[in-house]
This record gives sequence, C-alpha cells and structure tokens, in this order.
Amino acid sequence: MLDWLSPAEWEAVRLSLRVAFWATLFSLPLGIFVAYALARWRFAGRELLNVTVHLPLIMPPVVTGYLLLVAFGARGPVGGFLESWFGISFAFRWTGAALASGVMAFPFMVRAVRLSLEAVDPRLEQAAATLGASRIWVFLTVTLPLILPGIIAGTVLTFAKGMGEFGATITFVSNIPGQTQTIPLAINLLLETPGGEARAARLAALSIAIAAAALVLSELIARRVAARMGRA
Amino acid sequence: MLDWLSPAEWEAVRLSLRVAFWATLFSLPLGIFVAYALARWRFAGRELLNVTVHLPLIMPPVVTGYLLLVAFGARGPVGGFLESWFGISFAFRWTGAALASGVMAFPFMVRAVRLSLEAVDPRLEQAAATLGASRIWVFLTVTLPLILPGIIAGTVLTFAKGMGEFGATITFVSNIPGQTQTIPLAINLLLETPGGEARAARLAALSIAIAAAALVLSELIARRVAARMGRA
Amino acid sequence: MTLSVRLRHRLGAFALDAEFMAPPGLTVLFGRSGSGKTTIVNAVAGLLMPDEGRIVAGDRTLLDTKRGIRLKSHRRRLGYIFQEGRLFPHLTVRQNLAYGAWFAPRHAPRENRDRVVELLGIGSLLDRRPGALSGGEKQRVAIGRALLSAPRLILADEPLAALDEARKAEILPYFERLRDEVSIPILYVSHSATEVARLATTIVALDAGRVVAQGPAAEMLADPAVLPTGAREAGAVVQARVAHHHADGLTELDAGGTPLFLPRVGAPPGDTLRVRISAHDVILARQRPDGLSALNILPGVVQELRPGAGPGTIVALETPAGRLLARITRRSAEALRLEPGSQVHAIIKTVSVAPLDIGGGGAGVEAAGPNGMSHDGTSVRPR
Amino acid sequence: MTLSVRLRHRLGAFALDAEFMAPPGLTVLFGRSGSGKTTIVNAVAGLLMPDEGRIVAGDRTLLDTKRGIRLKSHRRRLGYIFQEGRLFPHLTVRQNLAYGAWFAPRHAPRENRDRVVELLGIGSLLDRRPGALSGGEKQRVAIGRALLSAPRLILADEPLAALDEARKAEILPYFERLRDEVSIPILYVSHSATEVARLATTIVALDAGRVVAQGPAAEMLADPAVLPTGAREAGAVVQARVAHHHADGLTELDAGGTPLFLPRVGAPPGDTLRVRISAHDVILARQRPDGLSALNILPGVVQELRPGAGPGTIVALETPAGRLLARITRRSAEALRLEPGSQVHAIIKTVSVAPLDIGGGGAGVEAAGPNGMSHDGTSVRPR
Amino acid sequence: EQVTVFAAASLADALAEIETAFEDATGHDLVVSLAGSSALARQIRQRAPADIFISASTDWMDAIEADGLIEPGTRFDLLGNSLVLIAFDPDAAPVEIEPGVDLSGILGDGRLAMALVDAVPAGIYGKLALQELGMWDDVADRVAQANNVRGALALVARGEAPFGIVYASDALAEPAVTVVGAFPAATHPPIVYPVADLSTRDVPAEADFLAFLRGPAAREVFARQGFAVLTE
Ligand SMILES: Nc1ncnc2c1ncn2[C@@H]1O[C@H](COP(=O)(O)OP(=O)(O)OP(=O)(O)O)[C@@H](O)[C@H]1O
Ligand SMILES: Nc1ncnc2c1ncn2[C@@H]1O[C@H](COP(=O)(O)OP(=O)(O)OP(=O)(O)O)[C@@H](O)[C@H]1O
Ligand SMILES: [Mg+2]
Ligand SMILES: [Mg+2]
Repeated sequence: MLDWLSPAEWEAVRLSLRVAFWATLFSLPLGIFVAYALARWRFAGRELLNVTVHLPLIMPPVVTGYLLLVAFGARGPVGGFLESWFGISFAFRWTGAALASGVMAFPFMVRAVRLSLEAVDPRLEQAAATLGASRIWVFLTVTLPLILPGIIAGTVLTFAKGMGEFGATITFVSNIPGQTQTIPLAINLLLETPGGEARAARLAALSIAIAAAALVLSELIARRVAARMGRA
Repeated sequence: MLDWLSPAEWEAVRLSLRVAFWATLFSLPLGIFVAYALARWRFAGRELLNVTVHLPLIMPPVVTGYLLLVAFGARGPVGGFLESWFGISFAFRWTGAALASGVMAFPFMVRAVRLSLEAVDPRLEQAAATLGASRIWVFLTVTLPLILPGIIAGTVLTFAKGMGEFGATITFVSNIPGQTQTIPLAINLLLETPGGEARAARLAALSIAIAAAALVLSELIARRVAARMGRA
Repeated sequence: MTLSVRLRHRLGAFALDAEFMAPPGLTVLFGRSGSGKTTIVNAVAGLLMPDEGRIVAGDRTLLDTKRGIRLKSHRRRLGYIFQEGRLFPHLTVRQNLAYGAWFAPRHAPRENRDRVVELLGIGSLLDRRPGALSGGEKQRVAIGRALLSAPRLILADEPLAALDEARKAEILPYFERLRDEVSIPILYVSHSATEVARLATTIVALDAGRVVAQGPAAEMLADPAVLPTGAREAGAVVQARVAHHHADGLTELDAGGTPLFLPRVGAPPGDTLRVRISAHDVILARQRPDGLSALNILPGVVQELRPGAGPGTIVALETPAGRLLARITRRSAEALRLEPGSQVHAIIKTVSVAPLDIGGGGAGVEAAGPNGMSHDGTSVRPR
Repeated sequence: MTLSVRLRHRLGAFALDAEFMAPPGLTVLFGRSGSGKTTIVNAVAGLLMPDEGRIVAGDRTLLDTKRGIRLKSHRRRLGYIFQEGRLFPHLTVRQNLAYGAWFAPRHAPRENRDRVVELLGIGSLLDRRPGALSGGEKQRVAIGRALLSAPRLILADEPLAALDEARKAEILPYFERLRDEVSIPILYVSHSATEVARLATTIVALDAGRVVAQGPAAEMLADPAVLPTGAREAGAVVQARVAHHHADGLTELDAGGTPLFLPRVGAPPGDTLRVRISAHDVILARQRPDGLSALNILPGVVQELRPGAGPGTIVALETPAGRLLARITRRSAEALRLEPGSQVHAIIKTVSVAPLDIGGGGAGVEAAGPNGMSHDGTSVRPR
Repeated sequence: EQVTVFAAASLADALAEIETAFEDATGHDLVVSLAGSSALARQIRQRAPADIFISASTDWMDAIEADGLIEPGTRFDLLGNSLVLIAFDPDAAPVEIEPGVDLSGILGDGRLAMALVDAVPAGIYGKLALQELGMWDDVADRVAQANNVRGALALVARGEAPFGIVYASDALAEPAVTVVGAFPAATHPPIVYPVADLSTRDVPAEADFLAFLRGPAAREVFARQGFAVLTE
C-alpha cells in the first residue's frame, strides 16, 4: 500500500494535511471576527474591508501569491516584521503554504459565517442580554452556537481549499519537496511531464478521499447540530 | 481613457464580464437545485453528489481544467454529444471559459444557498402548504424569497470567481485573445512578460473595480432585503 | 360535514392515542398544556404524519395509514390558525392575507376581504410587514389569512389567546357565523371557558394524549366533572327569542314564556339567541324573593343534585326557559332541603349574563342533535 | 422600589408618549392590542432605545436621554418574560433555566430552582430542547428562566396567556409571593381581568401609546369607566381573616366582624386574605332575604350611585367588611329606590368568589398606600 | 486569413512584436495563445483549433508528434537559449561556473531559485547542468522551485532568493537581477524551442508564418530578446 505512492508523494500528503489543518485553524477565528464586523457593525471602511476580503477571489491566484510574496516574504514589510519580532517566517516554508491557502479560502469562510450570522434571530441575543449576558457572553453562549452551521461550512471549504490550493502557494513559497510541496503542487508537477497523468490521478484520488472524509464528517456534525437544535 | 489599456486588454475586460455573467446566470438555478437536494432530500448518492460538488475546490484547478478538457472538449464524450445534438460547443470558446468559472465557483454557490436553506424556518413552509400551496409553489413563494441572502452571496461569489478564475480556464480553453483570454489570463501573461507588471496592475485594478461595484451593489440589495423583512 | 379522527402517535415520552368525532359545527379541543391538542391539529392539517391513524372529513379521507392514504397538506383545503402566528416575514400584511386565495379554486366560496379586515381591525396595517406588528396584531393577521383562504375546514389553535377582551368580543361572533351560516366545520383549541361556552357545538376533552370525554357542548358544560377547568365553568345554555328592546338599555327575551332581561343585545326582535347561564351565577330560593336587585327570577323544579368533590353541589332544574344549572354549597342545599322534585326559584342577575356568552343563532346547539351523539343528558366517553 | 417611566418614541405611524409611576408591588400595563405595552416593556428592558425618555428604578437611573445615560440591558438585572418565549433553541430546558444564574452576582438572592421547576410543572422536560415542547410548556420554561435569573425587576409580557386555568391558578400565587414577600417590583402586561384583579398593586391603562389612567388597583378596579375591558371587571377587594375551616369544605372568614363563606382556602386560621368581590356578583336587597342558597349576606349603607353608559349602575356600599361594589340595572335601582344613605343587604354567593380572586397576604393593597398615589378614591389620570 | 499559434508563454514578448510585423507584412491575422507547453500540448491532443505549435521543450513536441498531430516534415528547431546564474545583489561577485565551484557556499543560507526542476524545461536543464557539474547534491535541498522561469526570476528580483538559475533571455529582461555567471553549453543538452505545423487544421497561411519565423525580421526580434536563433 505504501509503495502505491512514492515517499515524496507521501510527504506531500502529510504536508497538505498539515497545511490545510493550520490554514483552517487560523482563518477560523479571524473569519468569524471579520464576518461579525461585516454583518453587525457599521463603520467607515466597511465596504473596503468587504472588497479586500473578496480580493483573493477576484484576482488570479498568481497575483495573490505575488502580493503575498511582496508583503510576507522575508524582505516584505509584514514578513520582515513578523520574522524579527516574533520569529514567524513564511518564506519557503509550509507556514507560507498555510497562509496562502488561508488567504485564498478566506472569502468563503467569511461568507459562510456571515450568512449564518445574518440568519440568527436577534431576539434571542436580546433575551440573553436581559438575562445579564454582556455582549461578549451573548456572542459566546448564544450567537456562536447558533452560527455553527456557517462555521462548519466555512471550515470545510477552507480545509478543502487547503488541500487544493495551487497558484498562490507555488508563487508565494515555490515548490520545495518536503517543505512546501503539497499534493496540488505534486500533481501539477506530474501533469507537466508527459505521461505523468496516471500518477497524478492516484494522488488526486487520495486527496479527494481525504477531503471527502472531512466532508462526510462535517455533514455528520452538522446534522447532529441541526437535530439537537430542532426548531424552537 | 480608452488607451489606458490596449484594445486586446479591453477585449479581455469585455470577455471577462461576459464570462462572469453567463457563469453566474447558469450556475444559479443549478446551484439552487443542488443545494435544495442536499439540504432537504435524503437519497442514495447524496454524499457522492456532495463530494462531487466540492471537487473543484479540492483538486488543483489544472486538474479541473484538464478533466473539463477531456469531458467537454470537442472529442470529449459530453462535449461531442452537446455539439452534435444541440450545437453547443465549449471547446476553446468563451462558453468554455464560462463553464470553467461556473464549475470552479459551484461549491461556493451551493454552500451559500444551502446555508440559507437550512436557516429557513420549516414552519413557514408548512403554513404555506396548509394555505394550499403545492411543494413547488411553496418553494417559489416562500422558500426562494427567504433564501435570497444565500442566493445573493452565491451570485457574488460566482461573479467574482468568474472575474478571477485562471487555472481551470487556461487549461480547458487555452489563452486565445478575443476568444478565451479573460482578464486573469491577460494578467498572467503580462506577469510572464518582463516589465509587464505595471500593465498587469492596471488590469487587476480594473477587474477589482468591477468586482467591487458588483459587491457594493449586492450589499445594497441584501440590506434592502433584510430591511424589508425585518423580523417576524 | 363530520370530521372523524383516530390517531396514534409517539413523540418522545408523549404518547397520543385519541379518537373522536367532530360533528358539523365547532368542536373545541380542551385540555391542559401539553395534553396533545396541537399535535392532533397538526395531524389533521397533514403537518404531522402519525404512526397510525385515520382522518375522514365528510366524504374525503385525509389520512388512512392502513390504506396508505396520506393527503398532502395543500390538498386538504384548510385554514389553519397557528398557535404562533407563522406569518410570512417577506410579505406585507396584504400579501399574507391574499396568500391562501391564490391557491384556492377559482369558484370556491370565499369570505369578503374587506369585511374580514375590518372585523379584525387590521386595515391600517395592510402595507406593513409582520416584523413591525405587535403580538396581538400578528395573531389577528394570522386569523385573517386562514379565513380568507376559502377553507373547507378551519383549524384554530388558541386563536384569541393574545387578544384583549374587547377584540375577542368583536371576533367571536364571526366564528359563530362561520359555524352557523357558512357551515364550515371548525376544530378549535382553547383554554378559555367563555370561548368554549360561546362557540362549542361539541367538546373533546383531552388529557395526556387521550380523550377523556367528548360530547355535545350543552351536555359537557353541564357536567363539571368532565371539564378540566373545574366546576366554575359549568353552566346551561338556554334558547330565547328577543321580545323587546326597552328604553333603559335592557333587552327583554322570551325564554319559554318567562321574561329574561339582558343588557341591550344587537339582534332584532324575533331573533333566537343562545344564552349561556353559568351555574355559579344562579341563586336558588324556596320562596319567590321580593325587593331584590336581580330582575330575572324563574320558577323551576329540581331534577337532580350532583354533589362535587368540594363543598359544592350542582343542581339541575327544569324551568320554563329550559334546563338550568345552579352551583350552590352543600350547606345551602341542606338548609333549603332541596331534593328532586322540590319547587324552587332561580335568581339570575341581569348583568350576570356576560356579553360574550350571548351567542347569535341557535344552530350550534340544534346541530348537536342529529349526529349520532348521545342525547340522554350524559356525555359520551370513549371506552 | 419605585419605577418611574417617561418615554417618547415613534415607530412608523405609532407614537408612544407615556409617563407613569410604578410604586412597589406589581404594576399591570393594561390596554388593547397594539396600544404600546410591549414597546414600553422593551424600553424598560433596554431593548428599545426611545427617542426621548427617562427610566428610574429606585435609585438606579436606567435611562436618561437628556443626560446621555443608557444602561445596557445586561446591566439592568431584569427577568423579562417575553410575549413570544424566546427560549434558546440550542440549550436544553435545564440550561435555559440556568442561563440567567450564570450571570447573576454570586450572592444575589435567588429563587430555589427545584421549587420553581415544580411549580411550573416542567420537571419532566428538563433534558429536552425547546423545539420539542408544546406552546404552553415553552411559555412555562420562559417564566422559569426569567424568575431564576435573580432579577431585581421582573417584566412579564402576557406570561400566562398560553396556559390553562388550572396551571394559571398554580402560578399566580407565585407572582403574589414575589410581589409581597420577595418585594421584587413587577411590570406585568395582561389582558386577563382575573389576573389584573388578583395581582395588581397599581394599574396603568394605555390607549394608542398614551396613558389614559393610572392608579392603585383597588381604585381603578372600582371605576369601570377607566378600565378598557368595561363594566364587567369592576369589583372591590376586601380583607378578611381566616376564622375557621368547616367540615363541609367551606372556610369561614371574618370580614370586619361579619362571616364570609368561601370554598376551602389553603391559608391557616389567623391569616389575612385579599378577596376580590366582583361587582356583578353582588345582588342587593332592601330586606334581609331568607331561604336563599346564597350564604353571604352583608348589611350595608349605599354611599354612591354611579350610572354607566349602558343600562347598569355601580352602587358603592359601606359594609362591615369594607367597601363593596354592586353592579345592578338602573331599573332595579329605581325599583329599590336606592340613594346614598339607603340601608341595603348585599347578597354574595359563596362560590362566586373565584379561587383565582383569593389573594394571599394583604401587602398588595396595603403597599398601594405610601407611594404618592392619590388615595381619595379616584384614580390618577395624567394631563 | 487567420493563423492560430499555440506558443510557450516565455515567448510572449517576442511573439507580440512578431505578430505586428507579420500582420503588417502579409495581411493575415495572427492569433497567439500563450500558456505552458504542457497545457497547450494537451489541448492540441483534444483538437484545439491551433495551426502551429511552438514548444519550450522537445518533450511535449515529441509527444504531439508521436500522436501523429504534426504535419510530417514541418518540425524544426526555432530557437535556442542558455542558462545563467543570476543574483539579487547588483554587486555580487561574478562566478566562473565550472566543476568545483562552491555554489553552496556562495548561497550561504539563502535559496537557489529555479523553475520546477522535474517539469519545466528551464528547471530540468538547470538540474542536469548542476548534476553534470557535481553541485546538485550540495544544493538540491536549497532549491526553491517556481512554477516557471518568470516565477524564479521574481523570487530573485524580490530578493527572497539571493541567486537563481534562469534562461539568458529572461535575465536580460529583468533589470532587478544581475547575471553573475553563464553555464557552459556542454553542461546540459541543447535548449531548443521546436516549432511545427499541426495536422489538426490546414490553412495556407501556416506556411507563410513558418516562413516568416525563419525570416530576418523575426530573427532580429528573437536575437534582441536574448535567444539564440537556430534557423538559417
Ligand atoms: N417596527 C414598527 N414599525 C411601525 N409600527 C410598529 C413597529 N413595531 C410596532 N409598531 C406598532 O406599535 C404599536 C405598539 O406595539 P406593541 O407591540 O407595543 O403593542 P402591544 O400593546 O404590546 O400589543 P399586543 O397586545 O398586541 O402585544 C402597534 O400598533 C404596532 O403596530
Ligand atoms: N418533538 C417532541 N419530542 C418529544 N415530546 C414532544 C415533542 N413535541 C411535543 N412533545 C410533547 O407532546 C406533548 C403534546 O404537545 P402539544 O403541542 O400537542 O400540546 P398542547 O396540548 O398543544 O399544549 P399547549 O396548550 O401547551 O400548546 C407535550 O407534552 C410535549 O412536551
Ligand atoms: Mg399547543
Ligand atoms: Mg405586546
């Protein structure tokens, strides 16, 4: 079974899982925050934020990758700052791949959470406030549980995107086996070579299987959440 | 102003708008249907459909484009059938670019609509049924208006993706100026050309402006819908 | 049209096992919170598919699990007034009201919209959306929406609970009219004794998912034991003809030859009314008392004494106006030495006949006759 | 603690312009559907920010638009029972009940959970979620949730509307206890005359967003003109001491020296009760009548005759038990030649004192005294 | 008459000039679709409406030829290129590239930017050259593989990688990089851009264009762009 894929390919699988996992983990809280801001607050620059969130969708991935490189590379303003102050480095590392995936999936994460947020009945949040819950507690005990469907959807989309992101990743952190060569990069490599299709297909199948498992799991969780809540 | 971009670039802008428009128009009803099926029906193959819908997200765009090429190309089984029976051809035409964009945006369209669908209070649909509305009428008069937020979100995401899709498009329908060279393809090409960055940036800015306009419009509509509905 | 319902369904720990007949007229489902009223109504509406059951409305079988018949909700032609409004938030009040009419057969007999709107006092709300309505306003729109859908069966789940007394008093006659003139069968859930007394043709009493008693309203109301609200709600319904409207604001009725005074009633002389006289509003005296502020004193003969669990006794009398009930203490019954056959006088204060308790038309009570319900003065209890 | 409210707010075509004082005890907001009751309660709860207004609860200013004070809802320490439940669908009944307690100050005096659960009859529902509850069950959980949040002010918007009479009868004493023993001020919206009569310390009558009358309950109930439900709800509240429980199920009260018989009451001998005697349940006679089934006959002197718009007249009497009201027809008043000073006998049927109308403790009425409300027998009407 | 050319993206600039010149000279309409050689080759296999294919490597042209999609006898090598070592630092010392040079030492802790070493011609040739020179094993795990030569160039131009290996033609076009050494031609197989007339379609103008490519105007353009012109 193990020699079904080459060791380098297994490495790509391992890396993809890691990248997808961390991309999801980090974009989740930020996505919820941005979605909340967009859905609930009226502030100057709201539309600008909204457009910014959608940028990775509008621009070709190469451009996004290039901009990430410019900003988060070792010599980029943000990258340099993070590196020297916090020792966080994205350049040519899997962390950069995770960043690229997270950024590319961000519009979906935000949209999904926002849709759920806008469907939350504000009267329930009011009820919580009259019972003594401050805004943050209302959010944690009422809003957050009620937007679980959106969070699950956003998580799944981000995870899937993390498994599949190619253009921004290769532009930002290039293709370094064992470091940044995720499954899509490996597949791409195989497709660039005449006759590489069969191996590419195997890798794609594995990737799909993983994402499908995550998908089925998410459906189970979502169904459970829905069943628990029923209708009030 | 017009010579701000080259004629070929204006052509790309025109083409992108067309591609994004048709991609959105066609994936909308299909997306709503699939979302409805996934949200409301229990049928054999539901999970399979769900995974299939997410495939464009999981696989690198090149793979999606390649599969489209194989299936919808002039020699592909589906493409050949559509061509000979309905005269619809996707191969190396803007229609193919629209198909690629639509397919790539499909997971988001479906997710957005589905989230809204799952937030619809089934008791309202029941009420409509007791008032004599058959299932299809319930859908048209109650469900559809209530899932407008999801439809708007899905539309915006699909339109934005239509403006930005690169990988699958170039793999599927190549990069033929005036036929399939949309803005992202043109940008990508400019980035391949030494010294093309400035022109690429101009084109990107225009693309972002269009998408931002669409985004702002969608927000206005959504806010109007929300305000009209208030809370019941 | 008779509605016959047999249901068996399990919801978690709650087991519904109910069987009842709703003859033409208005059938009240009566029972404590959680006794299964809404569950039954939902099953009749087709919103709940029971594990087992049969629901037949006239000659239409709505449900028969044995024969695999499950008519879809939208084919049942109902007007369901839900316990919780369920207005369409995306439609204006006007559109909500019009909704059912879109789907009604073109020539179905339908209520006049303007009349319903006026009755419900929602004329000024037509262009608003439900989000901008008060609780009672929502409920009134919900009533209007159901009534205007040209239904062949009305299901009303506590339709008036959120309304003030004055509004109730305006709407109740409308349900009476539907029951009597338009002859639409109505299944009506209510906790209010006044509504029950005023509207019910038939009463079905539920407890923990089972029918504990059912029968014609007149009999059920006369039997405090079967009414879950207790003795206070016992009473008799008498029929009387409007005789004369007096200048001092009183209306004189003719109840089997005896005059009966009420505060001014809208009906013209000659009309027959249905007047509910609550058992606890009747005082009995051995001799005809004099110098009392009460205007209505009816002679009668004691027919039956039915002691209750507490200190009270229900006394059934035969009077010229018909059968009356009086609820007195056992102590008084002994002091007056009452027994079947005793001659007594029933004293009823004019104003103790509540405006809500004066029903228009006698069809409600009359209709209770020819439908197979027991008519021997006791109520029917299943099994 | 006195709650003083002044609000001005515009909602579409509806203009609220209300000012009232809620002295310690329970203040009922009374008014037709759409008159602005929920709007006022929402403003007190901080869920609606009025265009202009001032709300002061005791020494805490909850809102003062002039001074820019707008206390957030969660700092107001309220228990709000909403008109439409608003239970948290993702939490079990148990968690819903516990929700408010999480945020209450640790040492805030709080109700005993088990007691409240038992009172509301929701013990068997604790592990369910709101989606699986009946309408009345939801409402009961909502009541519990508010009561268990250790509130310093209770807002109740038609809390009992969805409940059956028996359940209401069980819950009402609880509100009385909160009012009298725990001394939590309560703002209570209700359409039910029984609830108003039983619970209210103060009544604020609203119409179209304005306060049309306000004053101590005892006085407001005695004045049919100010009560929107009309004359039927007039009545007097008398205080009486439990004297003796008789073997035949009757309780004998001592009302200023005269015996008053009621069906068995729970209170032990010696306790003081608040008994509401509805004006339409009182019959007047010139001579003490004999041989009547009514056990309670009180001598009295007519103080005042107040003719109403219809055929009725309210007669106020001074009796050994206190002030009583009787609603009779003008025709009877003339026949009996009643005028101030006339000696009469008031006849009250034992059972006409409804169980719901027997209140525990006299604090409700007594508390109406020292709060700046007019005490001269007429109600206070603003402007 | 219209001629459609599928050409490797790295020829974008040169072909843009040639297109104008050709159209002016012949009155034909030239359509150029620029993408990766692999994508174009696959599209040709799916009967893309292309008349002429200019590949960046012999592999994909071989594959097409094996499929019988080439007009027999029309294939010829159009251009050649050479590999150079470039640096971000304009003052970097020139390097004589020969066996024994401590490339690893020169890199320090920086990365060596290359195009995909197993897929993109520039990367493949670069890897072969380094192997030939005995340096590959030293630097293999330090190589950052970009999606194409332009990507590698961008990494060096941004300073993310201090050194890179690219084609001479690309290095010439990017002012932000400095050529510090040239790879001897003997260290790698000849770098050629083969061109061929495709058998998928047949238009007379094809021959005109092929002739034009061999002509002096085209040769001048290619030479200016840094290519070695292989035609006589
Ligand atoms: N958003 C709104 N826009 C316009 N009018 C509104 C809005 N919300 C409420 N109203 C109106 O304000 C008035 C007061 O509403 P409120 O909910 O306070 O009434 P209420 O006294 O509680 O009535 P009910 O007994 O029916 O619950 C109503 O006439 C209602 O139609
Ligand atoms: N999904 C469910 N799971 C378990 N029990 C349920 C569910 N839905 C309802 N029940 C129970 O079924 C019983 C009947 O509910 P139903 O709504 O018919 O009561 P009801 O008579 O209408 O009461 P109410 O007067 O309070 O509206 C209740 O005891 C309720 O707790
Ligand atoms: Mg119910
Ligand atoms: Mg209200």
